[in-house]
Amino acid sequence: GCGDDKKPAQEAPKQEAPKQEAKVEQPAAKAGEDKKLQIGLVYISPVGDAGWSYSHDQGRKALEEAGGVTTSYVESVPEGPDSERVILNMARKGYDIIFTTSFGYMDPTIKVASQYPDITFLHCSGYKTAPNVSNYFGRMYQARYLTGMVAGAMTKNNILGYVGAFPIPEVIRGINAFTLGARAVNPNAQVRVVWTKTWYDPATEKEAAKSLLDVGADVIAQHQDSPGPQEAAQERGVYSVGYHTDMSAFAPKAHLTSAVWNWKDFYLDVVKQVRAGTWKSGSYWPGIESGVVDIAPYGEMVPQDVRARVDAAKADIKSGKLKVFTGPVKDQKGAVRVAEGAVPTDQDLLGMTWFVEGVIGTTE
Amino acid sequence: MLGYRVVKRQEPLEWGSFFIFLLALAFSLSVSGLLLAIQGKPFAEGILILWRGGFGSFVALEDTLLKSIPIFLCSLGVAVAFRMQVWNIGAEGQFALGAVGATWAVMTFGGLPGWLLMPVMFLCAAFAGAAWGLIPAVLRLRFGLNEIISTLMFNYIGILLLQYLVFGSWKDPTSFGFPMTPIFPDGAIIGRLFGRIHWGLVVCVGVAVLLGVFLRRTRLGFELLAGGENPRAARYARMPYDFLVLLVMGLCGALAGWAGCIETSATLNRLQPSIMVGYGYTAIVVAWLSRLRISSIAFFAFLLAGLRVGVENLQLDLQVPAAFGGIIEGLILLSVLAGQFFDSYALRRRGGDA
Amino acid sequence: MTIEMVIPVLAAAVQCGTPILYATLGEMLTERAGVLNLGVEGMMIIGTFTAFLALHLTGDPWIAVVVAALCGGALGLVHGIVCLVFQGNQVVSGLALTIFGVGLADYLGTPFVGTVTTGFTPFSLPVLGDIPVLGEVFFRHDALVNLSYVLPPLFWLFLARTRWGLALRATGEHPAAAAAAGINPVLVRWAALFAGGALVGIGGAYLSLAYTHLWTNNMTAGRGWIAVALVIFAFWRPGRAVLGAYLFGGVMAFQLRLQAMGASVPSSLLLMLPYALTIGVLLFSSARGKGRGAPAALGVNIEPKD
Amino acid sequence: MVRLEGIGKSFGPVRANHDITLDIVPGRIKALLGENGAGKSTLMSILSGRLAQDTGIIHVDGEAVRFRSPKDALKAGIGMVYQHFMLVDSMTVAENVLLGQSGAWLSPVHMSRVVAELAARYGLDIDPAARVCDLSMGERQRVEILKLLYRDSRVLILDEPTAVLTPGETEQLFEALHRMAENGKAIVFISHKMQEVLALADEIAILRRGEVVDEFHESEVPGEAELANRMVGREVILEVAAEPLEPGDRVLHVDGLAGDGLKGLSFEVRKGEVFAIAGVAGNGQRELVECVTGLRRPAEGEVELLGIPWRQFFTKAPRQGGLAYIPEDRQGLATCLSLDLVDNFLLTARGCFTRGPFLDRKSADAAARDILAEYNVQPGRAEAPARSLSGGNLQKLVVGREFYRKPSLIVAENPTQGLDIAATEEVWARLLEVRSHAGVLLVSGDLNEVLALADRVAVMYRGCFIGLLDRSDTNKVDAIGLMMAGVSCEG
Ligand SMILES: Nc1ncnc2c1ncn2[C@@H]1O[C@H](COP(=O)(O)OP(=O)(O)OP(=O)(O)O)[C@@H](O)[C@H]1O
Ligand SMILES: Nc1ncnc2c1ncn2[C@@H]1O[C@H](COP(=O)(O)OP(=O)(O)OP(=O)(O)O)[C@@H](O)[C@H]1O
Ligand SMILES: [Mg+2]
Ligand SMILES: [Mg+2]
Repeated sequence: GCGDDKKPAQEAPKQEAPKQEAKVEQPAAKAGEDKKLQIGLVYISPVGDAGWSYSHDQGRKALEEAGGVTTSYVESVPEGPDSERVILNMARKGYDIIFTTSFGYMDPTIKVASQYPDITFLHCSGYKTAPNVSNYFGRMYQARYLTGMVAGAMTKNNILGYVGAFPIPEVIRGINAFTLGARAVNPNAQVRVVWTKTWYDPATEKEAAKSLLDVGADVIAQHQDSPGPQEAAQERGVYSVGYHTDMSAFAPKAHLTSAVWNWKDFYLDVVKQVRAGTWKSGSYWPGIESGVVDIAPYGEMVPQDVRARVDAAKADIKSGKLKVFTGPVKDQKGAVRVAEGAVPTDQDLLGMTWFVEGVIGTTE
Repeated sequence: MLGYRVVKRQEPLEWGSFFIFLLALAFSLSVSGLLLAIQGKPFAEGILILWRGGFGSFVALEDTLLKSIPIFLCSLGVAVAFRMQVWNIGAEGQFALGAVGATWAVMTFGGLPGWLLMPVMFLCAAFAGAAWGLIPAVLRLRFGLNEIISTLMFNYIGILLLQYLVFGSWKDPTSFGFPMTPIFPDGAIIGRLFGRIHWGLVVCVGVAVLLGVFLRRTRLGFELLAGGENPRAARYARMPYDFLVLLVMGLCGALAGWAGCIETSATLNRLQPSIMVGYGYTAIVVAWLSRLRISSIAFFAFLLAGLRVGVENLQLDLQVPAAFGGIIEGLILLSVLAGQFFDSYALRRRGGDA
Repeated sequence: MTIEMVIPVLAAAVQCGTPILYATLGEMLTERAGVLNLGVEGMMIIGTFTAFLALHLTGDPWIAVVVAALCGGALGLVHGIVCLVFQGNQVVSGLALTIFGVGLADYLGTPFVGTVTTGFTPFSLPVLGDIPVLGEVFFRHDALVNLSYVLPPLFWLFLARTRWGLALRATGEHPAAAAAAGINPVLVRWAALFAGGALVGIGGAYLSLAYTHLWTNNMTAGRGWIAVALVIFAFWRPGRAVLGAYLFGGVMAFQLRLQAMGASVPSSLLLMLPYALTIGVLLFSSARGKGRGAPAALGVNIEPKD
Repeated sequence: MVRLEGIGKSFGPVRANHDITLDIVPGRIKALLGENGAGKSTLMSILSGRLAQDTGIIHVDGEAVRFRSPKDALKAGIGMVYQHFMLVDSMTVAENVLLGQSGAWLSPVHMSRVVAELAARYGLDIDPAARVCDLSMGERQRVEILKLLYRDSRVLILDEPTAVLTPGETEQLFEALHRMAENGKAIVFISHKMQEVLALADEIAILRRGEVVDEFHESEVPGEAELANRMVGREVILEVAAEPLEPGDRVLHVDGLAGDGLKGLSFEVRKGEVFAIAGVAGNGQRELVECVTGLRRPAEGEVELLGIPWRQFFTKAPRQGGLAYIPEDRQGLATCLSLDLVDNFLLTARGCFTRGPFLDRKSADAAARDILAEYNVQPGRAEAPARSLSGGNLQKLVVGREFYRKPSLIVAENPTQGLDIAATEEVWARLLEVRSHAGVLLVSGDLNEVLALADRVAVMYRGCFIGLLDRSDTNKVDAIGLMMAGVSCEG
């Protein structure tokens, strides 16, 4: 179920998504076309984290540049009551579109949205929707799969290191996709995982990468906001795969590619539709075909045949021919978790808490 | 100092000290305002936005009050410990353990009716928090371990323990793998009192009254007071000093634990790592600013809660980084601390009558 | 484990331990003069940020080190204003300084997140670097690590063999006696606060100049507090500080390697190791001698002269 | 060559020095004589740069100087040995002597040699490599003097140097002082012991209430009685009617107490008597008292209070009628300075006002006010913080509080130190009065006090009783003096 561009995802979790009519917003205030839309974003971490919030903030900046809107954000908002207050505060101040960008903001978003039916809410990485609440997320695992292919092709020791932040489904899904990608080109590849329990502690994350290098890894990938692991790879003269943004600047000699977020186009599109009154509530899971997720340009060390192979896979994913988690997928113990030929639902993907075969590490 | 000399006061200032506090507050706000100005943000408007966000409207006041509940509970305990000259900076970890204790109760006895479950939750939270306070206390008494360091390390360990449980065996199977426990049953959720204010407020008032009576009216309360003033005198007067240290650490842990319990139950309705937002550290600031007067603790808890809420407003309207709140908090504490100098010293003109 | 697996851990221990070592020595210097400064974490992160900023602006890592030292020292002087001039409680002032410093660094640093610089890079010291095992562990690091090797002996020489060291120790033990001997103990404390703060600042700078080459929030991640604990563990002596810092560096490096080797211990529990070790280490040192080596006037303010 | 002119200094409401003019001449020993609190230490602290005067000028060699710190004074050749030694305990003798001196690098060998040479030159026997904390009081004093000699001080000020010395050490000190005076140093010697002053001084100045009331030169010095008169401002004959009472039950029994520097102490105290322990401070009195009052666990031997063994006595909650302790350190140990007087009263008397878990503050308040009135504590405001009371008044509060509990055993440690004569008389009278229902263990360095109050006297020296004397002993005055110096006399 990949690659549905901006149409309410049919496979979206059913239990919550009521079939709502597309709601066309036409508040009186917006009658004048030149009225600037006020857009607010709520971030879980400081935008300075160089990662998740940062990538969303890049999207926000693109909105500013495009003009016609005023944007604002609140960073470091803990999930729970604080986020509810912040969202409520934005709503009260008359914001037109509110993006909430962490899983834990889901319930507060739904709650506030029910009090402010005229405001458009978008919640990232959750599954609930409401007449004026959409959820959205990118199929980052597709990009992960491709980077895994690159890594799997480039490794000599067949050991890939993966520095993970927290063992939550989003990260686990990425690791799994990466592993599947790597093993697609190199069946002997194994992925070793180290958890740092940090999102942005460059020192610890670099050290974690080094620890992987010490056990023989020769490509370092990361689900981590700091480029610490990239540096470690470059210092040891091995390869690395970045995340969030093109991390080549941090390790030009090591950087093979990055799995990148690019919220710009999506956000611009949302704003355009809202302004035009055509925005519909639903679940948006754009994939690589939309550009929301992508891989960064290859480093020059990536040989042509690898590039060709990965590009081909990318095209297949785009066209929907290749689906990352198509069965059979076995877990670490060898048990089949996705049957031959089956494709897990988005809900399964959302709740992925097990490692596929080839990953060495725990999910705790 | 430039024609003035410093003279020790015999009697403490009464109203003067409030005046000095206001000066210190003004000073720290001015410096923070200057920092705003450095980044090209309007100075006065910034302060105004801060005020409006924290105290400027009914909803703001409600938010601030909600937020001051856990801060208040934590700082009550910290203040008592400080008064005993026990430098407990472990309220953060004790808060975490309280949340863990309460959640354990819910996960274990979830089927009990609310009127029974609630007391069990509070009991477990108090026990867990108190245990987290008592271990450093025992280490200090038995091995002379510096409690500043040990309580701080216990903060880190406590938070990791919470994470361990929530990422591990307590994770809600239906949470799509996100680190959070299942939603508590209705019986385990502290209800609303009025508006968005929950019954935690009543707990605060009750605890404050009891603690006030305890400190002012009981023999043990008196011993706490005297023991903190002069530990040597406490031993001379044959007060059970070791017991008092254990008592304050246990008390502080239990109160912080209750704060954790109330936060989990009333505002999150489940346990998740994002419950740790540094109330325990703010409590230290509040405790020192208020010097154990319970009414002052209430005041300062409200003030700093308002600051935290107000800074969000500042972020929203002026795009000031969230760290700004820490700057103001630190500056207020530093300048009030410096201002307290004038509580015990006065400046006199040199060569005057003296 | 084979020697090939141990050497990287030891080398990592040295590197992870170096920022802590600087910070520990800085705090030790301050405490030997009788001032308890719990603001290490705050001063350290200010060092991290200002070093990064200076490097970003000038491109010269040594200038960045100096800037970080000056800024760390300046924050030490803030502690001085509160405690030496205004007689504030040293414990609380230090805590406030940490809150303030962390906030300030985050606040000023926000626009610079994601910027990369160069800074120090590892190189092999001539001759020394070629020694088997030892060379790999100790002599193939960056310039700041090499600098940190000469610091503890210098520190010791200063305290034990110079008149200023004597004055500093006397101030920490008995300020009135120092004053009676013609020393200005308040001045000594100012100097110690500045110098100690400078060392702590360099410790912070290490994180953004050598350890990694970038800046984000909260980069010190509790290292400052570990330094405070290590001063106690070290009985206020520089030699043991080295031991303690490397021990911590080793544990930090080791717990990550344990994961990398595939040990199936929950990572939360492994991450507790450094903190549990802090307590263990302090327990160990208190068993060896209660409060041994603590300057007698530590934490006690010098009252203003009438 | 050094002249103090019109020196004045106040501490808050207390006028410690007022318009004092004084000359200090090389080669002469000048004694400053005065009661406790007369302002002697204050005056000399001003001269040595530790305190700043409010008014007046100091002239050195005819030039007006202003000392901002001890450093300036030391530069001008003026050095002081303080009443409470200013030595760094954890450092060696040599380090202490060379503290604050020039020369960047200090090698221990070199330092030791320099100090050893200096010590030999002035006949002050000391090991330069020893740590100060291991030294006796007499040795520490030598270190202090060496510090000044090393700095070539021309004016040496000694603040009550004999208070902590044995008679033998005192004699050694006096010899050294004479030698220094002969070498052309000016010496200022502070004391309130008449005999010493008469034995040593070339000139005497008498301070009373912060003013110089008399100055005498060698030739014109009057007798001891006259000096005392001038010092106090009225006739002083401390006479207390200490009629012996019939000794009653045994309230304290110490048997073979040892460890912590104590060597096999055995004695008992009965109701109705004052048992005094005399001796120079630092001979184990502190340890003994701490053992008896439960602040320290006896290492060896047995202590029995009111017929109950030590361990049992101190694990039970303190009761009325038990043990009362009047410590020497009334500000640091016996009171909480920032609490008010009622709270300070409650500190040890709280047991009398406990009702269940609660404290009956109302009656405590009334009782405290009664005590303030009865003992004439000034100012008598119960709400005032203890720090606003003078030492004497604080002591009266402590005494009143301890007696309020009607104890059966009272341990009093230098109870009249720092008290004026009226207060002293009052405390003495109370101690004698309380004998009717209690036994008193009096620890005192003040011979007068011991003679006036004690029924039996033990003299302590280096941790053991060197002699026991009875009230009836006729030549006890001389005997005690000798024994305090460690000379054991059979008899
Ligand atoms: N630092 C101070 N603060 C306030 N009052 C002080 C201080 N130092 C001394 N005083 C007061 O000044 C007066 C003179 O004290 P000083 O120490 O000079 O007396 P003294 O003659 O040396 O007495 P003693 O024989 O007991 O040593 C006393 O009333 C004393 O309490
Ligand atoms: N070290 C000190 N610091 C502050 N205040 C002091 C100090 N010493 C004495 N004082 C104050 O100086 C005043 C006089 O104290 P002091 O004990 O010298 O009185 P005194 O004249 O000896 O009285 P008494 O005859 O009752 O002993 C008191 O108000 C006391 O609080
Ligand atoms: Mg004196
Ligand atoms: Mg007096």
